[in-house]
Formats: sequence, structure tokens, C-alpha cells
Amino acid sequence: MDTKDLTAWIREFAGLVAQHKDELTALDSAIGDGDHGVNMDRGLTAVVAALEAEPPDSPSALFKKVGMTLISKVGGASGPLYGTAFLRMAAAADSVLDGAGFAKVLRSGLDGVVARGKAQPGDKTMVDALGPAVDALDAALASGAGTKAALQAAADAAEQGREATIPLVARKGRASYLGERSAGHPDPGATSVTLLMQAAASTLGS
Amino acid sequence: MDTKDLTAWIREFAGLVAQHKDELTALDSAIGDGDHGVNMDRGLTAVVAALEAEPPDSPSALFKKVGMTLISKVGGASGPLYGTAFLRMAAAADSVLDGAGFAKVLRSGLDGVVARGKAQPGDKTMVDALGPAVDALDAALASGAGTKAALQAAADAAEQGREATIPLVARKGRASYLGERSAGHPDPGATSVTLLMQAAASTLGS
Amino acid sequence: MKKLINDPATLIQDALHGIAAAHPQLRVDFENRVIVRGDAPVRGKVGLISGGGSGHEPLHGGFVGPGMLDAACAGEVFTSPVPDQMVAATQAVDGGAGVLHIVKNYTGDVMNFELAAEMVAADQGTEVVAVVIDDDVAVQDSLYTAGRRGVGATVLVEKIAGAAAEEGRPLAEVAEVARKVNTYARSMGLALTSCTVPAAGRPTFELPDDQMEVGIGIHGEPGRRRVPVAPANEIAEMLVSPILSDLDYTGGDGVIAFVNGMGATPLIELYLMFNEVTQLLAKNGIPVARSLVGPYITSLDMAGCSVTLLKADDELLRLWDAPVNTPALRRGV
Amino acid sequence: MKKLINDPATLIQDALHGIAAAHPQLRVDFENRVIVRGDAPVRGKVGLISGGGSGHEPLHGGFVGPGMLDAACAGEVFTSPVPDQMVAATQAVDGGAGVLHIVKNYTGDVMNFELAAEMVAADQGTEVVAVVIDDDVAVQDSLYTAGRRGVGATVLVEKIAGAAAEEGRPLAEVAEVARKVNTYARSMGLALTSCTVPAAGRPTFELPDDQMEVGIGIHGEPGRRRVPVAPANEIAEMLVSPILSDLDYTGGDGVIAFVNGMGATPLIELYLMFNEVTQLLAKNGIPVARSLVGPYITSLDMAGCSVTLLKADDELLRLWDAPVNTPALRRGV
Ligand SMILES: Nc1ncnc2c1ncn2[C@@H]1O[C@H](COP(=O)(O)OP(=O)(O)O)[C@@H](O)[C@H]1O
Ligand SMILES: Nc1ncnc2c1ncn2[C@@H]1O[C@H](COP(=O)(O)OP(=O)(O)O)[C@@H](O)[C@H]1O
Ligand SMILES: [Mg+2]
Ligand SMILES: [Mg+2]
Ligand SMILES: [Mg+2]
Ligand SMILES: [Mg+2]
Repeated sequence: MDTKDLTAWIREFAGLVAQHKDELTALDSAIGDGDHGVNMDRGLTAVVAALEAEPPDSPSALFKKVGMTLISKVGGASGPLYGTAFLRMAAAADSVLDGAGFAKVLRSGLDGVVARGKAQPGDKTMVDALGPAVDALDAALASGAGTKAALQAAADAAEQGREATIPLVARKGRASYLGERSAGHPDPGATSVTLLMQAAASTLGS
Repeated sequence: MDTKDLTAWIREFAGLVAQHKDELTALDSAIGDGDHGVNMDRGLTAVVAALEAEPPDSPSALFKKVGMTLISKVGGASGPLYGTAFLRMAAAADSVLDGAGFAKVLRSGLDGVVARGKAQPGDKTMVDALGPAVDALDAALASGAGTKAALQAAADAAEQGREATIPLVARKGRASYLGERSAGHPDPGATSVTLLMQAAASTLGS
Repeated sequence: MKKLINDPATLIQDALHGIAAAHPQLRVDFENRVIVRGDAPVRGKVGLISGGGSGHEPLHGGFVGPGMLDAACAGEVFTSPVPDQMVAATQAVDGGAGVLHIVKNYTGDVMNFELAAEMVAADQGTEVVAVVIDDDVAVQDSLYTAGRRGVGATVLVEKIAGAAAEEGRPLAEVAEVARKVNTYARSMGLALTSCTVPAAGRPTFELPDDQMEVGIGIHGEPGRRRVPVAPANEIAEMLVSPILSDLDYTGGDGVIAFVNGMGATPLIELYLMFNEVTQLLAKNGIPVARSLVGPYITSLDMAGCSVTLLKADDELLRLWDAPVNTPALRRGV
Repeated sequence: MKKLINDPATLIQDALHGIAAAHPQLRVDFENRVIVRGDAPVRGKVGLISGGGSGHEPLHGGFVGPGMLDAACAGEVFTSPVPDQMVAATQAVDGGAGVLHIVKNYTGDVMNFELAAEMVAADQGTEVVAVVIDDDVAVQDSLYTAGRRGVGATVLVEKIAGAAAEEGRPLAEVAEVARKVNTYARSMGLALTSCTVPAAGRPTFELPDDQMEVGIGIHGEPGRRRVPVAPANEIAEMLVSPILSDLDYTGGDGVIAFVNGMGATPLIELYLMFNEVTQLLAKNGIPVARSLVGPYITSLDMAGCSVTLLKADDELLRLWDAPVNTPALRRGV
């Protein structure tokens, strides 16, 4: 995958978020403050505009632009978290990525989210979708799957991780204020991460 | 009619207002600020308490106490208007009143309302019930009716006067702010004056 | 009805106790429901009193203090106070130079203040002058109405006349200043929602979700007309236009522009409205000399706003800028 | 949704223009959405900045001025500002003595301020210290939550640390004062109605006509529990008790008692609540040394209130009383 492919991924992610904006916001209304969809959409709209205005010439430059733009435009919790993830991905990215390279990049992103947000698995955050996705990607590639299939496994794992957040009691972010009342709802950030991985499965690998 | 009879009149008026409090307030909500029932009830409750605490020994003392108490307790437009009416009635009252004496007293009250509020007939105010009531009382007595019958005629005239305010466009008080939109509703003050006259018809004369 | 109250019957008294507790520099006469400047009466200074129905806070009690009112009478919610209160207030602030009564033009307020003045004249001989405020252009000022209502200009009158009194000017001059403010001020208000009077327990009027009431009064009196909800720039136009067509604001020293919140409208929206208003004024060649933005004369929990414009001159601006020390307005001290 | 706005997308920008027009003594950086004290940077003075999501006005922009904040960053409604804004604010107020970041404890705010501090450290070398405010006893402060939210104490921190900075004290001491206020302050809030975020267009939560939400956050985050609507004295108890059980308020120099309106609650009700609060404090032997009553940290058009109690000592009272000149809080100047 080259800069163009990865740009397509980001654009597809932006498209999915725009499409699911109201759903994300509704999820965040239930256990947060009702802005996750609006936040992510504002940031990704700016990302798409930035990429169009000045197309980056390497995966690293692409991820850096995505990360900086999200940091500058999203705000809230998801801005620094997604932003840090992409900045870490920029630092880890080679000029062309194969499946394993992409997996390494994605894991750096996950590490960035954890470093910034200090969430552990089971805290009912985006980590609960991104962690399983990265693990599934590694496992599928290790068991010899092609990139496309491995990305699909990662997207499925993200989706399952998101589903698994439903019964959880939140321990990080706004939802944690709710205590027991946060159980019974999926985490909004885990939901947007699922869109990120679905975008990867549909645009990356061949 | 002596002090006792007239006290019964005021008590009956207080009772009717308490009974119709919500109706008066609803009428005032339509074309005013929704407090006429509350205002009058507050004042008349205080009047009844004051009369009980220290029963007056003459009609003049009675009316003075009623007027002073209403002025001190009602506020709004109706406080000074009813209050001034009763103070003027106090000035005009002999120690025992026959029908004609009562009519004279009531006309003094009307004069007080007009002096204080400067309303003319047809302005859609309490004057539109009190004026016809006083006129009807005079006319009935002049045509030889007994006091009881004359008071009933006065009460009927008040009621008709009140009905006649419905199509009017208000030119005084809060309702005048509404312009044309004040038409189609009876005037709250004309309604409470009707209760005053109905109380007279049922308690005074024999 | 959802309100932070114990009982509609004790609301005023309970709130007065809160005001007394929060502002030890004020004196509260609980029996008469009068809020008095702590050092009143001020010898040789004209006393300023005002008052009206409660539910418009901070008006009037929040404007008691050096540089503004000497006392305020709190009536029942939306009901003018009774004369006894104005008499008590007048006595409390009479420093020997006479007392100005600042009266909003409502039939009830005017008559109760009138009765009070008659009682003062009969009993004490304190010189009293009343100034009636009638700045609301929503109401036609004609023989066929009770005349314009007193709304936003009241705040400006209390501040500016208060400053004049603080300068030691005589009663006639202080009254003249108050009248001048009233002469050069116009207001227009708008409601997005009704208020709910505690004793009534339900909204004073019904306003559908897609309608607003233009020309509303501060007691929930219906306005000029109902129109569909509109963006803020159109709303600003609806409020500013009738003001500008009523008084020529050009050629002075600019205006004191006051965007007031009705009680339930967030400050962020008031600032946004203020921006729209200043833009309209700029378009009309009217500079903004001073400004006031916030909920200063409210209507319980009504959502909406009003705009007041005062055509200013040197004297009014100087008095506007003078020190004031009240719970709701403070500067220079 | 009924709001005085043009478009949710331009709300913040439009309101900032209104703030700039109403307060010429402030400077507004529209690109970065930063409100700056007109004379910033003040040479040799520690700069104080804060910021957060919009919708809490007058917090924070209304507290910019001598004696309080040097700059405030306005985020989208209920969404923390982005680091670029804090970086711009830090640069604008850096007078050579370092900059204090006053951060309300929300994951987003904390992380964005953290990123900003990292960016400042990398680029400029301005010394930055962050103080995180977490006074809301409605939230359990444990490993299992993001920790207590920052609410009412923020206003007190900004005032008191602002006064310390104005005295010329060094960054470490100003930060220490800010932390002290946070350590000795606790808050608890309650909603009678939900707020409506303009971009969402409908109420954040549904609250039946006979229910209220106790322990609400200032972003419409649900609280501890829903209970039937109750009279004000019971409500005061629900707010004051959890505060008093969390911190021993006896034996100090009394408290600074702050009754805050959530945005749509009339001032008369806040004064009434203040009365209830002072009575409860008296019952518990806690004197009220100072007070603040009004809508100072709001939640758009939410009806309700919060109570903040700060255990005071000589130093805190002296700094509380110090002159301040901001749009929303002014005294002594
Ligand atoms: N400490 C954290 N670590 C990881 N993810 C977090 C953390 N806190 C919050 N999140 C994620 O952020 C999402 C909320 O994002 P968003 O609504 O945009 O921000 P905010 O909570 O500031 O309004 C949550 O659903 C959760 O997935
Ligand atoms: N100038 C006036 N002259 C006579 N009656 C008046 C005048 N103004 C108002 N009223 C009467 O007062 C009534 C309203 O009384 P009320 O609601 O108690 O006072 P307010 O209007 O101050 O709220 C009106 O219905 C009308 O009958
Ligand atoms: Mg959110
Ligand atoms: Mg009325
Ligand atoms: Mg009334
Ligand atoms: Mg948010």
C-alpha cells in the first residue's frame, strides 16, 4: 500500500463517519455528552480538505497531516487520542507498507492511544476495539492470511470488541461518571474505531 | 342595612372571589398577566381576617378598613382601584343605610374608581360593570323597587356589563397592550365587580 | 412546573432572606419587603427608590447601592408593590433632599406609587417626584392604550439618575436626568418561550415550538405578533427596526446599547445578539458608545431577549461611567 | 430547538464578535478563538489561562481581565478547545514569569492542555504549570472513573489565583494557591431540565416533568440519581449534604458559598436557594464568610443550580476580596 491507497483509506473513513455522524452522536448522548459524531466529522472534513489542498507524498507525511489536523480540529477526548495515534503511526511508517508493515503502524497507533489516554482493556473505550483489531491483524497475517483477509479479520474483531463494550461499566472518559448506568450501551469511540477498520478492510489490500 | 349586614356582604364577596379565584386568574391570563384572582383573593382574605380581629363599629369604619386593607395587600391595578372605591364609600356612608343610601355610597365608590383609573365607559374595565350596576340600582329604586329587587337588578346589570366587555378592545390597563387581540374575552375586573354585586344581592336587603 | 422554590406563597420572603444573606451591605426590611442601601438615608442626597412586581431580578433589588437606587420595593410576582412599601422605602431613604420615585408605566405601578406619594404628602412632608418610564415601542403610545410599558430603560434610568443623585444634585435636576434618559431610550423585546408564574403553576401563554412572540412584555403580556422562529440576524432586525423608526438616533454621541436576557436565555446567545445589533447599528451609521449585555430585567424563566437603545450625550455617558456598587452592577469601587 | 443563533456552525464565532464589541478592554483572537486581556502580556506577571468547551458562559471568557484570567480559549459547545488554542493563549499572555493552565478535569480538556503544554515546551520554552480542577462530589473519585469533574470551583480558582498572580507572586506559588482552592472546594449540582446543544438540536436527555437529576454535570452528563421534584429546602439538603460529608468544613474561617445558576434558572430562585444553603450551613455550625450568587458557570439552557463551598482562610479571603475587573466579576476597580 502506498500513499494513494492510504489516502483512500482515510477518505473512506471520513465518508463512513459522515454517514454515521448522527449514530455516533446518539451513542455519545446516551453515556457521554453527545458530540462524538460531530467532533469526528468536523475533524475528518478538515482532514479531507487538507489532503486535497496539499496531497502528502509519503505515508508518514499523510499520517502526520491527519494527526495534526485531528489535534487541531477535533478537541474533546477523541481529538488528542486519534491525533496521537496518527502521529505515532507517522513515526512508524515506511514509504510503502505491506500487510505486516501496516500492522506495525497500527500497533504504534494503539500504543499512542494508550500512552495518551491511559485506558486499559475493558475500560470501555476505543482501546477495546482498536486492541482486538490490531491483535487479530497480527494473528491473521501470522497464520498466512492475505492482507485483504487479514484486514477483514481486524475489522470483524473491532466490531466484536465494540459489541463487547456494551455490558461494560466505563472506567475512562465521560461515560465513567455514570458508573453502573454506563452498562448497556456501546462505546462511541469503539464504534468510530470500528468504522476506521471497516474502511481499511474495504480500501486496503488487494 | 347596618354594619353587620354590610360585613356579611364583604364576607360573601370574599367567599365568591375565593371560589372563582382560578377563573379570574384564567381570564387575566388571556388578556393580562394572570394574577387578578390571586390578587383579589389575597386582599380579601386579609380583609376577612382584619374584620374578624377587630370588628368595625360603623359602615364607615368597615369600608375604611376594607379599603385600607385592599390598598395594603392587593397591589397591581385592582388594589388601588378597589381600595379607593371603598375609601370613598367610607366617606359617603351614614351609620345605617337604606337602599338609596347604599346606592349613593356605591356611586361614590364608582367615582373613586374613575378618579383613580381615569377609565371611561367602554374602555373594557371594571367600570363597565360597576357603572351599569350603580345606574340600574338607582333606576330600580326610582321606579319603586324594593332594596332586594333593586340589588338584584344591579347584579344583573353588572353581569350584562361584564358580558358587554367581551367584544370590546381594551383601552386601559394591561389588556390595552393587546390592541385588537383583547377583543373576544371578558374583562377580569368587570368579572370580580359582578361577584361584588352578586354578593350584595344575596346578602343585603330583605 | 419545575422551580427551585418551597411554596409560591413564601417565594418572595424566602428570596429576600437570600438577598440579605448574600449582600450584607444591604438592609432588608422583611415586613415591608424593601431592600435598602446599608448607609441610607444619606444626608443631603436625593433618595432614589423604585420597585415593581418581583420576577424581574436583578431589577430592582439588585440595583440598590451607592451610585444607583437607595431602596427597592418587591411586590408579589408580576404584581406592583403596595403603597405601604413605597412609603416605608421613601422614609428609609429620605436624607432631607427629597425622594425620586422611578415608576415603570403599568397601571398598577403608577396608581400604587401615586397612592404612596399621596400618603407621604399627607404624613411626612418629604418632597417626592415621580418619573414614569415608558420605553417599550411594542406598545402604541396613544390615547387608546395605557401607554408604553416601562422595560429596559428602567435599568439605564436607575444607573444614570443614581449617578446624578450621588453627585449631590437637587431633586428637580435628578428627576430631569431620569426623564431625559426615558425620553431618549427605546426598547423592544421578544420571547421564545412563555414564563411560568409560580402561583399559576403553568405557562402564561402557549407558544408553539416553531413560533416566537415579537413585542413581548416582561410579564408575559402578549406582543405585537407571532412569527415563525427565525435566525438571530432577522430577530435583531425585528427588534432594532421599530426602535430606529421611533427615534432618530443619528447625530448624537452614539448609543448605549443594552441587550437584555429574559431569564432563561444563555449568555452566549445574548452576546451573539449583541453582535447582530451592533452590526445593524453600524449599517445605520450609529456608533455604540457603551454597552450592557446580560439578564438585567428578566421575566422569570422566559427565554428571549430585549434590545434597549439610549441616545447618549456627554452628560449621560459621564453618568453612565460613574462608580456604582450594587449586587448586579458594579464599577469603579 | 429555539435559540437566538444564526447557525450552530457559526455560533462560537458570532458570539466572540459580540464579546469583542461589548468589551473593548479585551482583545479577541478570532482565528484561535482566544479572548485576551487587552494589556497582555503583563511584564513579570504570571499569566493565567483557562478554557474549555463553550456553553458555560460567562466561564471562561467573562473572567478575563486584571485580577483574574489573562486569556481564555473557547472550544466548540461542550467540547474542549484544541491545543493550538492553548498554545496561542499561552504565547499571548507570557510576560516572562511563566503561565498557569487552569484545566477542568475532563479527559478531553486534560489531554488537549497536555498536548498544548508539550507543544509549548518543544517550541518556546515558556514555563507552564497545569492545575487540574476536580471539585464535583457527584462523581466518585476513584481508580474506576476519570475522577471528579471540574465545576464551580473553577470560578473561585480563577478569581483567587488571579489575585495571587496580580500580586506578582511566582508561578509555583500561584499554582499552589490554585491547588489549595481546589483542595478545599467541593461542588454538587442539580438539573430541573436538560440543556439542548445547538448542533444536536434536541435535549441531551429526557427528564419527565416530575423528575429532577441530582449530581448533574455541566455538559448534561447524567447525575447520581433521578428523584421526584422536591421543595427547595430538600434540594438544598441534597446538594449540601454530600459536600459536607466529603470535607470537614468546621473550624476554619467559614466558607465562600457559591450558588450557581445553570443557565435557565431565574435569579430569584438562586437567592432563595442561597437562603436555604446558608440555613443548612448555620445548622452545621459553618459561618458564611463570603458569597457569590448567580449564573457563573452555566450549561446552556439547563434549568437548575449547583452549590460550591470553599473552606476559607485569611489568605483565600484576602485574595477573594482583591480587585478584579472582568466582564462578569468586578470589584474595587
Ligand atoms: N482515557 C481514554 N482512553 C481512550 N479512549 C478514551 C478515553 N477517554 C475517552 N475515550 C474515548 O473517547 C470517546 C469520546 O470521544 P468524544 O465524545 O469525541 O470526546 P468527549 O468525551 O470529550 O466529548 C469515548 O467513547 C471513548 O472511546
Ligand atoms: N385604568 C383603569 N381603570 C379601571 N379599571 C382598571 C384600570 N386598569 C385596569 N383596570 C382593571 O383592573 C383589572 C386587572 O386587575 P389586576 O389583574 O389585579 O391588576 P394588574 O393589571 O396590575 O395585574 C382589569 O381587568 C380592569 O378591570
Ligand atoms: Mg463526547
Ligand atoms: Mg393582572
Ligand atoms: Mg399584575
Ligand atoms: Mg465533548
